[in-house]
Amino acid sequence: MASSLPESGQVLTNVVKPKRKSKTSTFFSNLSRSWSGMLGFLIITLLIVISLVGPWITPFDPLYAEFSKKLLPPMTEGHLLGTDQLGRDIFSRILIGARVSVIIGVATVLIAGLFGTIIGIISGFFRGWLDVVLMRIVDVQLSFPFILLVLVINAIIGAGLKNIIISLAIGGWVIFARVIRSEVLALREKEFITSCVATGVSRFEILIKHIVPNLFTPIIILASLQIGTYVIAEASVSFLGFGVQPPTPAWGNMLSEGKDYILSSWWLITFPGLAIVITALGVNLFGDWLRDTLDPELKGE
Amino acid sequence: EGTSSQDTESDGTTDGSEDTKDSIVIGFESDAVTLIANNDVNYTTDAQIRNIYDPLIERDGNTGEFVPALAEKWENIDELTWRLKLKEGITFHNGAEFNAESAKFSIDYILDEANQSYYRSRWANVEQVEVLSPYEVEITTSEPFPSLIQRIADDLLIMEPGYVNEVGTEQAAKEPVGTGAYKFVEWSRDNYLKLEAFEDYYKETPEIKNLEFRYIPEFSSRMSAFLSGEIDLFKNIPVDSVEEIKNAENSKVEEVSSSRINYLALNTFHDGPMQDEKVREAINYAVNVDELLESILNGFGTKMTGPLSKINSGYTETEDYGHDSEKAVELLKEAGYDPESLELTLDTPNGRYPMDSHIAQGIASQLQKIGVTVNVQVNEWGNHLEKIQNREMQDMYILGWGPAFDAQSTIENLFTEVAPYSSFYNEEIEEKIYKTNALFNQEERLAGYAEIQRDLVDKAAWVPLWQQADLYAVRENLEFNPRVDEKMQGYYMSWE
Amino acid sequence: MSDAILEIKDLQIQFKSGKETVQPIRGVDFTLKKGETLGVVGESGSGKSVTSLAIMGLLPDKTSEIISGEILFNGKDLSKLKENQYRKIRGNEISMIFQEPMTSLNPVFTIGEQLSEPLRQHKKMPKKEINAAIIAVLKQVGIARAEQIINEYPHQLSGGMRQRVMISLALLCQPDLMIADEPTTALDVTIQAQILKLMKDIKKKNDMSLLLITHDLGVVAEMCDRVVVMYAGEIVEVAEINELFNNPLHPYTKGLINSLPSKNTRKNRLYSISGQVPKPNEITKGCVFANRCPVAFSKCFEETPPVFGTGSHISKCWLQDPNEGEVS
Amino acid sequence: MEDNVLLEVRNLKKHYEISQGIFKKSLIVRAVDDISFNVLKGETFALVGESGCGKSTTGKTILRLTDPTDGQVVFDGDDIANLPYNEMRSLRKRMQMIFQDPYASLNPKKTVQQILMEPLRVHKQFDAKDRHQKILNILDIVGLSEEHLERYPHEFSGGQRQRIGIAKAVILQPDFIVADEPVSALDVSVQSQVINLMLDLQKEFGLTYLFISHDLSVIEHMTDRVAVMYLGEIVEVAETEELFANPKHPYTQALISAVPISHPAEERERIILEGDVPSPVNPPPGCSFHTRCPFAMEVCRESAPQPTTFADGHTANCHLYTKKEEETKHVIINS
Amino acid sequence: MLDFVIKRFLQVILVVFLALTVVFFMIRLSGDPTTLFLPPDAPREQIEEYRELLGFNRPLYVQYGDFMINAVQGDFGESLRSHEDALQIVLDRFPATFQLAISALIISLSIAIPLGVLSAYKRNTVFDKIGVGLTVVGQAVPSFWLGLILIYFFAAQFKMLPYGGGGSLVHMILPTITLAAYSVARFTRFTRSAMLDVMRKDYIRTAKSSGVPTRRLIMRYALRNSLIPIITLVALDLGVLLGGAVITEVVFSWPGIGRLLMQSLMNRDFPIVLAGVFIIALTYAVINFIADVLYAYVNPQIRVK
Ligand SMILES: Nc1ncnc2c1ncn2[C@@H]1O[C@H](COP(=O)(O)OP(=O)(O)OP(=O)(O)O)[C@@H](O)[C@H]1O
Ligand SMILES: Nc1ncnc2c1ncn2[C@@H]1O[C@H](COP(=O)(O)OP(=O)(O)OP(=O)(O)O)[C@@H](O)[C@H]1O
Ligand SMILES: [Mg+2]
Ligand SMILES: [Mg+2]
Repeated sequence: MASSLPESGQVLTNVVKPKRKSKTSTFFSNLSRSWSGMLGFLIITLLIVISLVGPWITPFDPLYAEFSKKLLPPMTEGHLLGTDQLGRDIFSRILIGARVSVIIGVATVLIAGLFGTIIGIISGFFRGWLDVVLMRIVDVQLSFPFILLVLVINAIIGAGLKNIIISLAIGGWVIFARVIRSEVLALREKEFITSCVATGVSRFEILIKHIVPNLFTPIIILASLQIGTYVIAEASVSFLGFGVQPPTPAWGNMLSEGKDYILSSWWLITFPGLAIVITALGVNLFGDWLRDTLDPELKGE
Repeated sequence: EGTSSQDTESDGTTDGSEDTKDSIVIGFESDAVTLIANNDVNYTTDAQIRNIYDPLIERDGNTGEFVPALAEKWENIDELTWRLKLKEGITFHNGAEFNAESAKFSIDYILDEANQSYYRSRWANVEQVEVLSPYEVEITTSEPFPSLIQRIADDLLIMEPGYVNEVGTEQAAKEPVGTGAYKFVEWSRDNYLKLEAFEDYYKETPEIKNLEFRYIPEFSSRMSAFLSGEIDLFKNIPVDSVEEIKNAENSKVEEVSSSRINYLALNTFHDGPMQDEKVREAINYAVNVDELLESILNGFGTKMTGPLSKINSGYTETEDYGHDSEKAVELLKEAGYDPESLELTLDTPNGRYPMDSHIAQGIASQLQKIGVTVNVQVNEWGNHLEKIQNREMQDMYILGWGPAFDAQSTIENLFTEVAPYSSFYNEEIEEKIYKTNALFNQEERLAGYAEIQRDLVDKAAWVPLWQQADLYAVRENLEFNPRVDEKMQGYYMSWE
Repeated sequence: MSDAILEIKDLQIQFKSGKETVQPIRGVDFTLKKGETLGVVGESGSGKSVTSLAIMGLLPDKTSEIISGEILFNGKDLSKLKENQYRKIRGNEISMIFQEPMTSLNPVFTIGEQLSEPLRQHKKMPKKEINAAIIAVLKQVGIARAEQIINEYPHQLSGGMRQRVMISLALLCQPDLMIADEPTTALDVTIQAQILKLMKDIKKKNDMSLLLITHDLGVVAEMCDRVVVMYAGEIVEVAEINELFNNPLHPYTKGLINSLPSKNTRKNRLYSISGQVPKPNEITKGCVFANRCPVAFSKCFEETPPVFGTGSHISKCWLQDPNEGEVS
Repeated sequence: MEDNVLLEVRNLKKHYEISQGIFKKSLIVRAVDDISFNVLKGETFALVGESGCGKSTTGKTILRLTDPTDGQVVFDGDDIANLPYNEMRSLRKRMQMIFQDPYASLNPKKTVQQILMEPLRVHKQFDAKDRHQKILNILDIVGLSEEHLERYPHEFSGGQRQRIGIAKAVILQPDFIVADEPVSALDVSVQSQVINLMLDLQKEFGLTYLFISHDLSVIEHMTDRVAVMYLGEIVEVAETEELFANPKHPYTQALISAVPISHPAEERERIILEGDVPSPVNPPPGCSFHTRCPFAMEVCRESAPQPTTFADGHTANCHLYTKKEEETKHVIINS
Repeated sequence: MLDFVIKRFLQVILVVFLALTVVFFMIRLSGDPTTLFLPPDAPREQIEEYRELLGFNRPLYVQYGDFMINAVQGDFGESLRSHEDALQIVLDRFPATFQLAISALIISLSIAIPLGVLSAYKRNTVFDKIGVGLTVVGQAVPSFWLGLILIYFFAAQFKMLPYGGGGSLVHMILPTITLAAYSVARFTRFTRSAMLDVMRKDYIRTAKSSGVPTRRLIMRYALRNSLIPIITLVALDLGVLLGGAVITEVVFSWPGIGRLLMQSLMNRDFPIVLAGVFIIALTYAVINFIADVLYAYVNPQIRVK
């Protein structure tokens, strides 16, 4: 059969033969080219490691109140970052607090991301009245300031780790729904989707096998950029007394508890504040880098 | 006639000259809700408007005893009837005269449902107010109401009926008129309240001519404002900042033992170990109040051993459980609990009382030492209160009570079945409480309350903690004596 | 050579992206004589646009670099000019028309505002005269409603109209040299015919030289006096237009011409060049076309051919080597 | 001739509605407005016209990639336009499409193997082992090989991608393929490779093509019959050689004359049309071409012309031919 | 244009309506505020009586219906604590919040746009890199923390500026800086990337090829194009600023809506919360509406259609 097509072998002479690198190695070689991406990645890795092994590496029990040692300044009696108003080691509490931030960031992004993505997909793929209704809801929610919304919800449903995650997720899903919907809309119009229809692939399979895999990139980018927002929002809400409640050491409530000491014992709010800044910075740097490498088009959202 | 006021009255007074300062700015954590009297049950509102309105009876700033204010004297005619004799020759800021009508009007204001006064809930037993003569009123209650005088002293402020009727309550709530030491000048919501001395004040023209309350919700901002000289006085310094203020130039700290008490409630409404007297005793032994007081409150507070504080009129000395970990463990074991596997919940508000959530964490650490695991749950105040009232609390919680000047209102509201605030209930004790409450003989009453106090300690009804210490940051040269009733009266202040 | 308006000598251009560098222009030489139309043909990626941007000095300044060569315009080496000297030439002595009329006009400025720019920059005319001049040029390119159009925005115009506006923009200062980078590729045939005719007329009237870049041999045949054939960043053949079509020397040129459908019998297989253009980073030693060349021999894979040929027809192919006896 | 017809398009219309918000009436784009033609078994039928005239829409509507507004598309006896969705899916085995943009028409997240496997899987062709063999086979035919199986589309050049697209279209051995500008995104040298491949495949499998293009020289080279579209309508249909030799409609004449010459020595009389194609949102009344037509008459402004048939199925919609006397005059001018 | 306005107006109404509905139900389901207002020793029957008086014992849908009917007439009820008109209380605070948000916006724009343009112009220079670095950090700093730090230094340590509070312009300095910090970072970044985006566009190349000098290219051409997306962002961020004002207002004792809302949430003073939500949603929707109109105005592609 092939014999009737004499050229077929020849065409190959120029085929590009790139060394096929594994995905991880391309990831790292890309990363190593951007110092800011690298920094972000290192911060995130550090954060995750800390949140995993935190309980085993804290020099002191983060919950144990040693009253006689309260408000020690940094670098005294083995307390690297000093102690708080109950004599608890701030360094240990920051280490443990990392876990809360990671849990909140990740859990919120998972819930908000999953829910928002599903809504976005439904809206974008099936269109129709459902789309109109859902997008109106999104519009409505977007017409209310995020932090205020989170605050109101949290005040209403009550404080605590679980509730702050819920309220952040309720506040956050719309962004995902918006972005994913527009991605789906764009994908729907792509020729390769038309090509699938032409092949006879069923709608369900098109959705699952062709649209969803192409959404991973925007989801990951968006998620990485949102985490920073959530971490800061959690801290803000905790600061106002609604979020994660003591004694759970979360950075936001460390700040909230320490804010009365700002004039006398600066270290109480300085270090948890720095922890938040560094985390948000790391996540943002990494997210920016991801966006720039994976999808130069998504800028500005 | 005024002695010193006339000569200072000029245009310059409002600003206050450099040398003879005659104005004062008080930092406050939040605004008054309304400026009308007898409506909002709230310390911040009351503390401020008490400079504008006067009560019939007030408390002595040092002892908390009742002293005459607008009323000259009061007597108990029978169990249901009270008669008050009012002072004469007192005028309101608008020139109107104070008399029995104003007193009746003010009480009726509370009682009139249309006004939606939240005080009415405590005045429900008052049946009617009668003007006997221009300076005499009689109050009739529907059932014996021994704490009426306390209500009159703590709740009731006198308004000018003519003014309120003329401008309406809404306007009166914005521009109040009273007989108080200060006249209203300007109110900017959430910003400041400005008052000026009332020249014709019935006692004496106040020395401080201009009184301003400024609202600063964050402590650190309040502190900055104080350190930078923008405010001269504020209440509730966190104990850890006391030293700093003491050391700051031109500043001092004033302290007073308040009538407000803090305690650790052991919830017998909840199906759990706290229903067992032995466990409650064990907790009493395990909690080291002295340590908490010393290390968390830096000693600011007065330790209590029973249900009432020393300042309470019905106080009797009770035995102190003291701190004894071994005994605590023993008692727990007797009660059938292995301390190591006992897990308790401790609820606390955050920022309502001095170091409250920290105290809770401190108690948790102390119980940890005998092996008991305590999960501290910090609640937003509204939720905390709701949980108590809905009886949804679990094992233990922290709460404060005040003003706790007299035995009846404290004990009745804390240790009966209908009152959830200690969440301790014992049928026999309750019976005693009701019996004692109904007594009119002062001595019998005191004896009754003394017995109840001992019973409550016996049954380990709660873990008494302390009387709160009220701490004030004060300008060095400001004459200011903190009051046991937490009020801040410009009238009693002066610059040295 | 005094009649040359533009002379490019051994131009080599390099791009940096990240740590990698590519060199898409690896030796471009050609001359454009006064008044002539020189065509540059080549497939996508052969470096046509980069060359034209280099002439205009519009290469991205951070990532690109002219690593060698000269661009002589009226004897002056443009590649050494400073930005503000260059500015005086752009739109004035040399002007350029771009491929995409849709994106080459600023969507938030009116046509009039955009067209007044070269006159403002180079002619210091008063406002009124500017307007009159613009309208005159717009009429010249066949826009009847010129007075209205200057107050309209680009999106209100069709593709053909926009390309006319682009042409008038290039004409405003009556440049000596006009560079047109695929001016009709984005247009339909009927519109393409309009625009090509317009350009021919205008060139004649304004006595300009024209550098016409295209990948369409038909357009070249129609418009040009001489042709430069580019392949993978190099010039492989330069010839008079008739000479090129009648007697192409380089196998690539031959291949291009022969693969035109009109050169083949209907319904039969077309002549085709196998393989595809190498990417800049795949080019190694030897002739760039060797791996697709049907007549390549060993030397082609070893050594890069120099320019062969006499006079006006030159090509870069070992087959043209007079010392090489064998011609297949 | 009738039994030879594979596809019959009758009065096909496709109107797009562009919503202008709640308060404005939405715009109707008459992308395809009442067209009819037949495609015979084994032939290559071309659609030619300027950008936006509705060529792609026609192709997509025929394959039911969008639902027609009105009209019928009869494929081998079945009216596709009204077929239930699932039956249409199984019919797709017999009708396939090749797309213009080789970059956009392949899912960037799938390997060549997955891309080619999909049609077989969807239509349950062969068992697992044979499928693999079939894929290798088809790759070989389009000039790729086994080593490419695990690669992603971005690792290929434009020409190679177009080959993959073609492989995907022919792997089910369909009867009919709509090729929407399959070569216009490709370079000249690669374009001829792809055209050759298409010609070879047609011979090999006896394919019928609906070939959409705006490149007249490609159309002249490889198609059997041509329909010329203008503004959503077909203005002329003829056999390819006849059309290029003897165009009837003034638009066709202008179109053909506008093609650049292929040799500098060639001289050609040009008909340069004035202005641009009007918007399909509100096409001009009467003959839609009259706004640009050099021969426009009064009647052209008022009524749409009906098709006039010349010899061998050559038809043109033009008022020039509805009046006999004028016909002769103008044909002479333009031939 | 008119139908655009009408459509947006309907949308505004819908937004506000839904926001109120959602908050209404959430807030009611969160609990009953009666006990908070009463003295702790209030007898039980009394609590019940007040509950009835305040209407909290009625079925939820009746309460909702009542609320909506009144709200439509601009009556959000009386504050549960002060018995004043809730809407009026909120409106009284509005100017303070708006003043803060607007001055923060003006400050951030007047810093961010020049900075972003300069950064884009000097791309990849040290200046640009420092600028980009600072903006990333700026976005990572929680505003309340920044506020506390500012108070620590400027009010407490150096005693240069007041701790906050309403009043003169001096009082606004710290809160404005705090509030503006985040938007400065965001706007700068956005302006920079919008500028870079535009600078890559074909039409900029066209302008360059007509001999337009770089300076003019940036100031006149690229900036105008970049402003279009910036306008949308500014509208969105004014909302963020209004929202962010809550925290800033608390930290700096600023007498605005945010602080009022916070207090009312804590106090469970529902009518004020709802009136506050109403005003914020309305403001936000109106701002977005203005932004849309403005967007349409500067973007000729929309204007003409
Ligand atoms: N800014 C750039 N950075 C890096 N490489 C570039 C840049 N611009 C062009 N190139 C590379 O230079 C080579 C030549 O590009 P050029 O645009 O000149 O081709 P062309 O002949 O104009 O092609 P086309 O017909 O597609 O316009 C291409 O390989 C391209 O990838
Ligand atoms: N999904 C759609 N919605 C609205 N209008 C559309 C849609 N698809 C196409 N159109 C319009 O229908 C008309 C015909 O489009 P079509 O893509 O069929 O043209 P074409 O002849 O294929 O053009 P080209 O040569 O540019 O591909 C155009 O005016 C186009 O704008
Ligand atoms: Mg190009
Ligand atoms: Mg098309």
